[in-house]
Amino acid sequence: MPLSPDRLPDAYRQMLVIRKFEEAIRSLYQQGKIRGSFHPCVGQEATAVGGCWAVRTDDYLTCTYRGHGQALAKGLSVRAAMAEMLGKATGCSKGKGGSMHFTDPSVGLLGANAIVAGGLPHAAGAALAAQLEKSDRVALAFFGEGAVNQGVFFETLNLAAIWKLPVIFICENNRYSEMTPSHATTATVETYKRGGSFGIPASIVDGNDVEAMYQAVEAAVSRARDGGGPSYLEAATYRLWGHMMGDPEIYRTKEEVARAREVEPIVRLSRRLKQLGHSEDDLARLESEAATIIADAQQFAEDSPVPDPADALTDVFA
Amino acid sequence: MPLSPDRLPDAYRQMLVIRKFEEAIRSLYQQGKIRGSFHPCVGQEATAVGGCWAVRTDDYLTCTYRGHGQALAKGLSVRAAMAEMLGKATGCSKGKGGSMHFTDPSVGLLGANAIVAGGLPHAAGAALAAQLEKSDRVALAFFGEGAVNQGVFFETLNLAAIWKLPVIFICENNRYSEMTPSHATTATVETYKRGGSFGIPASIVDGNDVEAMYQAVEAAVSRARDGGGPSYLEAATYRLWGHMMGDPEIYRTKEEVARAREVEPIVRLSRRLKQLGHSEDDLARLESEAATIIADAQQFAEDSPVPDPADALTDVFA
Amino acid sequence: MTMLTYAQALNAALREEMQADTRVFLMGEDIGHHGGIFRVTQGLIDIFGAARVRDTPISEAGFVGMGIGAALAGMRPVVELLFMDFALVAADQIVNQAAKLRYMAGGTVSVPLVIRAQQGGGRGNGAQHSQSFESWFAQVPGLITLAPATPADAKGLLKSAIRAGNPVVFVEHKLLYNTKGEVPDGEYLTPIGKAEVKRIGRDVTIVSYSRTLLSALEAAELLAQNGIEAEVIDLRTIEPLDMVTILESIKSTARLLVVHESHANCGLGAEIIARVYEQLPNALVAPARRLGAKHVPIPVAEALEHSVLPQTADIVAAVEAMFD
Amino acid sequence: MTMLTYAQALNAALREEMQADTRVFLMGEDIGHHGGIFRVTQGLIDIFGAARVRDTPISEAGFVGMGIGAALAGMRPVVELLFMDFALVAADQIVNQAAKLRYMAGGTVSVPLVIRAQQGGGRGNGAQHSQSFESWFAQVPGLITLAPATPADAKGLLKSAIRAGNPVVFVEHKLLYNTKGEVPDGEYLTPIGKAEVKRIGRDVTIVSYSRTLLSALEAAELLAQNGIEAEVIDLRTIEPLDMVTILESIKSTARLLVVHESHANCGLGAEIIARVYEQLPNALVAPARRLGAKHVPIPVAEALEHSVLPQTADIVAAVEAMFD
Ligand SMILES: Cc1ncc(C[n+]2csc(CCOP(=O)(O)OP(=O)(O)O)c2C)c(N)n1
Ligand SMILES: Cc1ncc(C[n+]2csc(CCOP(=O)(O)OP(=O)(O)O)c2C)c(N)n1
Ligand SMILES: [Mg+2]
Ligand SMILES: [Mg+2]
Repeated sequence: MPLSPDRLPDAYRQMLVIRKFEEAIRSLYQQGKIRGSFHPCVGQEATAVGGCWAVRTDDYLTCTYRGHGQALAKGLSVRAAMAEMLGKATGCSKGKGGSMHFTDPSVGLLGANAIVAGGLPHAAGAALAAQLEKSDRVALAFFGEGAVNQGVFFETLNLAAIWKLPVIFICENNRYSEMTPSHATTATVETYKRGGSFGIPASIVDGNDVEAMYQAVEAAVSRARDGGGPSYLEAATYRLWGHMMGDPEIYRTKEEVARAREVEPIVRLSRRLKQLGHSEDDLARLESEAATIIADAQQFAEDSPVPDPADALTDVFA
Repeated sequence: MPLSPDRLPDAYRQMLVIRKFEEAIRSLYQQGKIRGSFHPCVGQEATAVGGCWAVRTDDYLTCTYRGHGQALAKGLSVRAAMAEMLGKATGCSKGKGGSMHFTDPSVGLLGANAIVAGGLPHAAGAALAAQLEKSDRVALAFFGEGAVNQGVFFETLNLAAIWKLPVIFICENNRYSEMTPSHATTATVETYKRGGSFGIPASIVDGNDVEAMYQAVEAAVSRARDGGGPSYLEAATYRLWGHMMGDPEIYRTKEEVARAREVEPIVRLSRRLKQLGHSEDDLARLESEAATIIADAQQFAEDSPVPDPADALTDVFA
Repeated sequence: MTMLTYAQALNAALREEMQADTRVFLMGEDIGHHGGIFRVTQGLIDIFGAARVRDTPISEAGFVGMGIGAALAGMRPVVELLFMDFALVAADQIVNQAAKLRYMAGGTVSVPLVIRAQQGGGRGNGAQHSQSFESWFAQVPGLITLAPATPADAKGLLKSAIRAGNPVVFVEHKLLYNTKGEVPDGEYLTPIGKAEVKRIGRDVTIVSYSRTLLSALEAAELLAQNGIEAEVIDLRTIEPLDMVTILESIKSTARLLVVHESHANCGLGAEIIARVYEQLPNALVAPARRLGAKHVPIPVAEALEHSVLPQTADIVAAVEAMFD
Repeated sequence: MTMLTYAQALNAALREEMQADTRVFLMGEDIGHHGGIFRVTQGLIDIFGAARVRDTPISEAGFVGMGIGAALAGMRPVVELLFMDFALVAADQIVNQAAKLRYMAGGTVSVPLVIRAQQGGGRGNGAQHSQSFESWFAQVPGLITLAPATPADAKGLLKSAIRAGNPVVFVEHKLLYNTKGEVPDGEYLTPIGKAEVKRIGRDVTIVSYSRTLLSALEAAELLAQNGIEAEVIDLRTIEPLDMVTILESIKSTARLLVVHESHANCGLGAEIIARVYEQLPNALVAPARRLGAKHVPIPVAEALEHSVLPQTADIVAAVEAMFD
């Protein structure tokens, strides 16, 4: 089932919220207000929105340190996310998890993970729980193409395949693993073929096209809900910014990045919306709505208190 | 290049040495003279001899706890192996390693491993050493079909593929992983397809036919020596005894085992030798030669001293 | 009360908890149709079916990780590693994931996962099948580590572990499975974090757990023949550590020996000794001692393995040295 | 002597050893063209080429295992883990394989492999990127563990590690890379197993290493202002432990504090304290103390992380408490 055209303006706003969230973080980072890691997902907003909008709030999601987009698209509060980035007590993890570990079980977000491929078995395990409970929930596991060389990736695919688990493996292939082009480290650059080698329905999709992304994930999700087992989707996309703050980006040319900007998801969707008859004003309004959401979240985060040092000792055990 | 027919009698004797080695261990075990683990390779002698005879003494080998056959076929002293089983100071590991860790670098045996798939990267690493030193050495990595679900198996295949390493991955598919039939735990029972998914030349061979085994490994080895990179061979075979001593074998029928005995490698080779005109007496002579080798080794082992407890503290560091 | 082996007691605990709570299910190698290499899960697949007693591939990282995911989703998985040594291929999932996910989420999720495995030496299984990891897990915040020595505690602690609502590493010992003991029938819980005085004595406190507890009790009888009355404490829980029981005991005995099979270096014995000197600096009349495996991998040959692992005679000697 | 950063000193050690011995080669993520996330391998690919400076996939178990295999075959590999936390995905290869293969082979093979990684907190990298594992590796027989605190020892110990002929875990600290210091030019080896007295003092012995050594030295200056003269020992080698230097020092100071960033529980501090009471039971006039990370995962927010990791002020307070 395709993403109905009348939801496209909302998708556009959601993608802009993600983009502006990362832009706000970058400037806060540059102001020294954020410590630790920050792995921006700028350029990958369509995989997040297309993928996460194709499931319900009570479906499960695991993602990576680059998963701000997926977390927000799944429903994580922008305020709680922004506060977490600033290490505030009001953050989604009370300042304990930071940029790489956004979590909110109330929207099915079981956790972003800072270990490459570390979250894949968690998604498969949540899918197993759904299967055992005979619910129709599914789980999405987002990961980068560098994860396809990590052992637990394969172990999880095999387990999901033999147990026909309702889990969708979504590989965001943004062409680079940190500063190394993935073709240099991966025997089969078309990572979806690895999914296929376990007998899992596997295909590649244009990850910069939010509608294509939605449709592909939606198809996999309904197959999973009907007991059809796991699917593997490789979403072709591109990381417009560096791997992290301070990445000199010596591994790619400015031209390559410039070309990528012409086909990046937000530009693409704005063109599409105009084709559908939405005016410049409509788009500008959506953009300012997104800006307002981010400004509000930033205000909330900056006004929030830092955690009490004593709280460092809580939340270890239930 | 095929195994020349005039070496077949030697191959027959070698396979009988392996068979009788395991039989001797079993009775010593039953007499309580052996403690710890014992994973017999009875029924898998052709993979060992066909595989290990296709390489040179200075080529590398890693195998598993079920690797007595490969170790002996590669040239490990039968006396040292038997003494190791009895925990004697004259054992190949001075009694420190036992049944699961036969090692002898003088014949290229870098070590048997008790961690499933644990030895695969060692073989690939030795192959990398050969590549860096520009020698024409190759490495063989033997493992069971259960290992194809362990993460490091995949990681090693990918690394060997991208670096075109002279390593031959030999999967002995004996149909069972401990007490579980492998098809129940493995999405793709034809494990060689997993090798193929990394772009590694991969095929399946009759692991109970020593000539077929030799020829397949020899072809992979010469490709590797010529810089053609890794190969993956799945050797179809069968474990005639239990996984270990005391295995109740409830997971298979007596009929299944009986059928397997009709096509087991030693029976097969004896038929072949007769076709080639060798007499019953010839075969009997080869068998008694094998028996003598084992009897001598057992005598040596039984007569050897147990290690001095103080030696427990040596051999940790070079 | 019923006389059960340690393995049967574990089996009873699993059966009772699976009956009481449909969220409890099992994953591991050969635990289903075969009933487990050590018979701990014997018969459970017949009662609860293959969906709740799941034979896995040889993918420890994968199925431990899936246990975490299922726990995050509200289930109560119990995963079995055939040998504790294999925790190393799943170490990321145990240490980086199970132990930390709740904390990194600010307490918004929990990981009610039990990881069972047998460990230790004494059978000549070699360096990759004989290790003891409880002192490693004790270093990891976010893990509860349990190590019962008796059939009764095997049952009582496993039931408590399954209900703990947190990640638990449940340490069994390969040499204990066939040991017999009286086990309370039905609902019986051993409290987590509570040590037990197994033998009362006035002269020296011997702290141990798991397999070496039996050696400690043996040693205590031998020492008694020489007029030394040892108090023997079974720690049962490795982390959180019950220092109260230990300190109470040494207040009267003034001597302390800790015995375990994990290597001495940075082991639990060192930790207990450090805490004792921090918390009761002047309680001891003789220097505290600990016995652990010597600092070499575990060898196979009997004479070698015997000399590397702490033996009853070593315990006797260490205690007697405190009275010279 | 040249003024170098810790990262530059490591780079010099690698360059010199690769020049001197063609068997030395490097594997790791982004170490080649990018020169390493922390610039330690910068420029080496230009000198030695991509065959000896190898960018790897994200397959730590695989390439650590291949380092073992290459070492078994006579090479001298140096593998880099981006963060020590990732040792957990390679734990089997490090603990079950590298540490044990020689022993299990009765000494017939050796594993001259160096595993480098930076560890520790202080940058808000979170619980999966801030751990300190030296106290874990100290539990593992067969591993040599080194943890230099200064640029000079970074160079001298790394050169010694590469020549050690045995498996070495080489512990760097993310906060040390940019610290500067005088480094002897050319051939300069810091001996393995030898601690160094960094500051002489009569009143208390502070034992530390890696990043916390700097806090210990800072604390010593502050304590001096209150008339407490601390002797500060830089362990440099975690295992084998140089007890001689420690015992010598406490013979004169009669007070001991051990400081490290790994968690206190079953940590190196506990080990040192246990050995001190075993080997010099009556040397101390105040109870020995140790400071390590609190028993929780490492949080991100500054106030939280600060309170979990041992700080200079904590060291000062702990020492002053010994004089009450
Ligand atoms: C097991 C492990 N190894 C290494 C790292 C360090 N690391 C963090 S991100 C990254 C690159 C991952 O690339 P990819 O999977 O393509 O995801 P992307 O960053 O492109 O989204 C690496 C190597 C890690 N976090 N975990
Ligand atoms: C990492 C790991 N997990 C589990 C085991 C326990 N184990 C020993 S042998 C074995 C079965 C292996 O089956 P397969 O690979 O087919 O080899 P086979 O025994 O049939 O030769 C298992 C699970 C182990 N040794 N290592
Ligand atoms: Mg990528
Ligand atoms: Mg098998």
